[in-house]
Amino acid sequence: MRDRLAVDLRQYLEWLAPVLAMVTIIVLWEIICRVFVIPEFILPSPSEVVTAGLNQSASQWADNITNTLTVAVAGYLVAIVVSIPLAVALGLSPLLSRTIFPILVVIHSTPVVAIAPIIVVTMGTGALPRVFITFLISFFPIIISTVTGILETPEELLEMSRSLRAPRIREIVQIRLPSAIPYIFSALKVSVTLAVIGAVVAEFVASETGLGYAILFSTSSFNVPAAFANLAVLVVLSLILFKIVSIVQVIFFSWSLETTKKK
Amino acid sequence: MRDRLAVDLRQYLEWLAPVLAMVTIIVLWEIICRVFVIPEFILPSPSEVVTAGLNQSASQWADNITNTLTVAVAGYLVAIVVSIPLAVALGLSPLLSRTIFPILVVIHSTPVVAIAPIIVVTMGTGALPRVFITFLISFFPIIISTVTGILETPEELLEMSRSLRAPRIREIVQIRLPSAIPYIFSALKVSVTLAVIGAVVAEFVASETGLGYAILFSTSSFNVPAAFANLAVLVVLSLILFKIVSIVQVIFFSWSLETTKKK
Amino acid sequence: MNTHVLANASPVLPVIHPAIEFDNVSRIFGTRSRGQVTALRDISFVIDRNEFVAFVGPSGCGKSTILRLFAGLIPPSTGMISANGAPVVKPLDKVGIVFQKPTLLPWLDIESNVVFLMRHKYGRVTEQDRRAARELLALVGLSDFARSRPSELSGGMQQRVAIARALLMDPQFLLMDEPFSALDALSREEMSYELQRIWSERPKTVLFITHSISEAVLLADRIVVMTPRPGSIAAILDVPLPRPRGAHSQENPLFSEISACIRSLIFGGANAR
Amino acid sequence: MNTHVLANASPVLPVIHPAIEFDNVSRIFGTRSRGQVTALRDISFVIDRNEFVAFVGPSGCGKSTILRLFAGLIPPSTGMISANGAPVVKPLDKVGIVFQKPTLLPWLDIESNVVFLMRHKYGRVTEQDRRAARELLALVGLSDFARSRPSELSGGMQQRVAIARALLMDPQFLLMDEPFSALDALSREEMSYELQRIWSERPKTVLFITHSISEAVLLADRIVVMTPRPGSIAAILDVPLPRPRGAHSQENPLFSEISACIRSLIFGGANAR
Amino acid sequence: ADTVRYVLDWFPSGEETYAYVALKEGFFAEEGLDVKLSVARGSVDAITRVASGTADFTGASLGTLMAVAAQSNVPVKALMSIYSKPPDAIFTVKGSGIKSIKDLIGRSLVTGTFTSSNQLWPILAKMNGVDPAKVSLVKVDPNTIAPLLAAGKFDASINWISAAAGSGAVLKKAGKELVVLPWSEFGLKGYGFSLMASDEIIKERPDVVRRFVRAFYKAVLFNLKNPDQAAKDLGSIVAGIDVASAAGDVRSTIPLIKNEVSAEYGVGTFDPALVKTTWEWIAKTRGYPLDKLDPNTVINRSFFIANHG
Ligand SMILES: Nc1ncnc2c1ncn2[C@@H]1O[C@H](COP(=O)(O)OP(=O)(O)OP(=O)(O)O)[C@@H](O)[C@H]1O
Ligand SMILES: Nc1ncnc2c1ncn2[C@@H]1O[C@H](COP(=O)(O)OP(=O)(O)OP(=O)(O)O)[C@@H](O)[C@H]1O
Ligand SMILES: [Mg+2]
Ligand SMILES: [Mg+2]
Repeated sequence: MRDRLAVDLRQYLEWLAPVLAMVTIIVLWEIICRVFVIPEFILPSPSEVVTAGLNQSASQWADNITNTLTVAVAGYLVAIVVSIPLAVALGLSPLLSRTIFPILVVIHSTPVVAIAPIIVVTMGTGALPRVFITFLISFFPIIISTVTGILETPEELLEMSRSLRAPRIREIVQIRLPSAIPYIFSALKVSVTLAVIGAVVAEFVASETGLGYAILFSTSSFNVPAAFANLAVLVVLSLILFKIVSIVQVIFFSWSLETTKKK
Repeated sequence: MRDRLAVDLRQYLEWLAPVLAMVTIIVLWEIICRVFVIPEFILPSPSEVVTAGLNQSASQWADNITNTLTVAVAGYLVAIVVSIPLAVALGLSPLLSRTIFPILVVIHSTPVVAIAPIIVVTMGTGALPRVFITFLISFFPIIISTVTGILETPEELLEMSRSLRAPRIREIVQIRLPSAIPYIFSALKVSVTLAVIGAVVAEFVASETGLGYAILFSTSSFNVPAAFANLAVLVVLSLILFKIVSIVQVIFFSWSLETTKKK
Repeated sequence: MNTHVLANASPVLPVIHPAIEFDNVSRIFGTRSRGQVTALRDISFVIDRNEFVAFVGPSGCGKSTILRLFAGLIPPSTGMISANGAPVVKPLDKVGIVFQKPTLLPWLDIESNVVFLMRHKYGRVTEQDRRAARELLALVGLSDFARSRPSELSGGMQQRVAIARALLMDPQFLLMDEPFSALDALSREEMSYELQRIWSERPKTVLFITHSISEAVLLADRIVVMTPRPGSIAAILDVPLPRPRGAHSQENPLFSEISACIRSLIFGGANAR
Repeated sequence: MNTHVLANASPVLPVIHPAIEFDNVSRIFGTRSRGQVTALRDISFVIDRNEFVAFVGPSGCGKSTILRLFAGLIPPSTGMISANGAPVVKPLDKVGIVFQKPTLLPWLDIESNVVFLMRHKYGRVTEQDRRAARELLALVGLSDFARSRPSELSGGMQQRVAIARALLMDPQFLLMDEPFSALDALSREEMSYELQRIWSERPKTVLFITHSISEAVLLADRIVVMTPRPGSIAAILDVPLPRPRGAHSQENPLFSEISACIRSLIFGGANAR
Repeated sequence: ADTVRYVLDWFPSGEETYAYVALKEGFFAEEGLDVKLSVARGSVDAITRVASGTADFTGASLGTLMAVAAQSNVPVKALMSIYSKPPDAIFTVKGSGIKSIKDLIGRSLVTGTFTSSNQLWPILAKMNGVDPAKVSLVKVDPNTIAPLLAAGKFDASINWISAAAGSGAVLKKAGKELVVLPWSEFGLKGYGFSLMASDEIIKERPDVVRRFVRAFYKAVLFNLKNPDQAAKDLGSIVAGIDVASAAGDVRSTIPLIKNEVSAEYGVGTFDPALVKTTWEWIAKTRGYPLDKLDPNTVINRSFFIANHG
């Protein structure tokens, strides 16, 4: 019975702790802003941010959120769809890997701002360039991790596959990818927040809506509380997407978390 | 003998292929620029980029490279030094993990541009804020991957450790971290290019030197070839750092690549 | 030292190729600490179609290496390996292997693990395969565990899954690397009888590695006795015990005679023969 | 059914606690497919200080679970486990375990793997430890492999490393889970003798899981015979064979008598006793 | 020497020569000033840095300062006007047929995403009888505007006059000729680029401020007289400056400084009426009530004395 209570309490605490931490931070932030009279154009207090947020019309919020979310999710999905097969190809051919990897590193380390003109001139100013930019920013971790995971497949499982003369594609789909799942999800978690950043950066380069646009626009018009309001929503979006990725892993790939939970 | 030749040829090809690929891309790029008469302010041809690069004085190159490289490497090292112990703590305490992880996601998905004023105001405009920004941009993959790796440690090894009543710290250092090495290096590779991007972004928001500043400065004065020359050097820097990380893994942690190479 | 001579020496009659042939096979491993290590030196033997051959020998003498060589998983350093007369240059078709470790897939349940080889080799699993898989699970005493994950099974249970998995393939070559090592005396005996039954109902060539001398004598047509450093063949013994064999076979004086002979080969050195 | 009664029932004399005591221990595993599975039910036994006790029983009867329970790696669902009279609530100190799988660290060479438990438990390794490790490696016949990586060793060699590793700890409790399962007859016999020698030179309480009946009879003071579903104790047998034991012990009629008894317990059902 | 920090509101270019001229020509040294330069990313960033104490002086748009001041109590004051006309303009290519704001109806216009001109645009358009909805307006990264115009993807762009030389060069490479339509010719009035200082330095070191203003004023006048030398001065300090193009930029700013307004009030002064007009535009574009700010409170006229140069 007492054990039962302890377990309940523990579970309760597990949910409470993060909420408490967030609340503490926000309260501290408010107090610091008030006590040290920090000007709002440097760091607006949470209450100012909330006020600014309420000042923004619901339709504007809906617009901003929809735009950023759509681009982030689209870019993320493109990144997944492109990266995993590419990673498989790279993992299986050392020659291809040696050839393509430098190019991927080059692409990933090119700041978007530097190539914005080419992107805007060739793709226009619609959703396409933004999805593309999001993709560019978020694909890399997925490739690196998937390649690593594919190469770290236990040799004994690969030997089993080879002994069956199974076609390469089945070795990949049925053995290498499943055993790379922990790697892939670790990357998917990194990439999902990168995708959100990507969507924001894309809005910096070419857009008239979206949370990123609103942040920079508000900053440029010195409305820092409004910028923070949009930033706060952006960050919550990121948290939700991150959580969704974690939940997908728990639901569909729970075995990949087994060592974690076994007692 | 013929086998020997084949092996030599293969090794030769492994080095040649990436070089060849790069050269091909550059030549194609030059041809496209010339045939379609693409204006340099959209996409300068490689020859124009080289000319622009030669126009920049050696001391300026040295300055730009040193500045960006120092900040990127410093931020990267800080990211490693902070992230790995933090990841260990998170990996071992589900409660801490639940509490801290949302905060880390929030930090990682906050676009630097939005908080640049706070950073500049609190840290000034020296190297410190740039190192900090680089750290902010590059720490996340290391944490996520290290946590994953630590939690994916084979249960049997952990059971062995527990049976010895070894102190927690030794379980981590002697068992969990070594078995997380493939995860950690996969993240270190992602992070090193993120660190370069971080240094560049930092220069975008607060700096008067470095390759990132040069790119933005050249673009803003419509000197696109010069921007590309700096971009090219930046990208080469990224490649070199990426390669260094790979080499460190090969030299010091070769066992973590064993499944890959066993025949 | 070999008691058998190559079967295809006669050039006139239509040649019937032996199922498995090792001709002067050596295998060297490159290691980081000790340079080139010769795991097997000059191994030659011939196994006929549908023969049941057991390999016994001390730990590290190269038994598993022979299995992997024949399966085409690793190439020989020198010498020639052939299956049905054709040189083995890539993994063999129609092979079922029980590896020394169970190597189950942790993300599949036990039944799916048993049918996995089918799915992996042929790309699909018929309802018939599933039925056969369930029958095999019953045979190895794991019917209740069809939906369990490998991590929920004991060591011996995992090994039995690996056996069921290989049997489901109904292969032409069945290669088993110490398949019963984690089993208790009872399961071991039961499994031995089942294996004999399956083998007699659907004949196949069996390469059976074991460290139990009595198991080798009970099951095999012939026994290859190996010595280590470098791994080589000390002797190849015929086991002319009548089939079907069972507990009663152990009462046959031949049984103890052969056992003693192997024991003396292993314990007393090969020269004692 | 137990042949032993709790030793600490006498309240007057200074109590000498048994080394190991299981009192009505059950262990239930939660599984995803089959709900609650009772792996062990109502297990009670007592092991005296420096006693050598073997556990035999069919695969899946809960032998490894008993080992993990006693080592404090998993808690019992009900019942009480104590070591030297103190309840086991966390992993025991002074324990050396040979797990059913070798569980070597792939990133260390063999010698480092042998001294690893020392380094891991005490934080440092003395030159003396290293010397002892090399002696143990020689004892298990792996001197030449001190600098090899685990992946370069055969299955049986890996298992021998795991044995050397546990012996180096010179533990008060030595828990061995089928330590010789991957070994050939020769190594097995050699290792048995060495284990006996070590045990008589430096007495310790040994909990020895095996599926070889003869091995159990050869080594143990007492043998716990288990039955599965749910795992429970069928009988606990004394083995009053004189020590030191060796090949000659097998000629003692008691040897075959006890073996037969265990065999009948396992093969013929517990009631036959 | 007294050390002070000046922050440029944009990358060094022909429109940001003053501090460099004052350094190179020794105007700062003459006043016993040791000036440290840094570069902000836009007027708001520059004003924020001065307000937060990261810099002491900046040159930035007066309108931005007013907009900022209307939002929050920002401790920055404008000391001296430099542009007496707004720099906003329409850029188009010769042959586009666009000669006035009216001609933009039905045409496509491209602009920087976050330029303050964007908020002026609808009001200016309406003032010129143009329904802003009838002009397609696309916002992009500012660096892409000139290339887009050159590539013919748009008919016109919103830019600042000071970018004319650079944009002209880009268009020339595409075989096109730049046409500039300053908004000041279509009804937009007000002060632009101005010298500003933090309240703190004004309060703590008024003498230093006075000397700084004097030196800066000399530099502005020098710019007007010797645009080529100003560009050279800039190029001698900042690597990577195309001096010829910078000289063009300097020249294109001259009409913003020297014009009918400065003829009437003098270079550097803030006419209260024009200050009020500047605020009225800002208030209109931001939708603020006119009494949200007394525009003259952001100005401190006590340091600039017209004839001391
Ligand atoms: N990958 C490898 N690298 C280096 N040496 C190897 C490798 N695989 C096997 N060996 C060596 O080859 C020899 C034979 O190994 P093998 O696994 O065939 O033995 P085995 O007869 O199966 O032994 P066991 O009964 O213990 O399983 C051993 O000495 C081993 O060290
Ligand atoms: N983690 C687990 N989750 C669920 N069931 C488990 C778990 N571990 C063990 N079991 C079950 O407990 C029973 C006993 O397992 P245990 O490993 O103790 O058997 P064992 O006697 O060691 O068998 P073997 O000789 O095959 O190693 C088995 O039926 C097994 O399925
Ligand atoms: Mg083997
Ligand atoms: Mg077990």
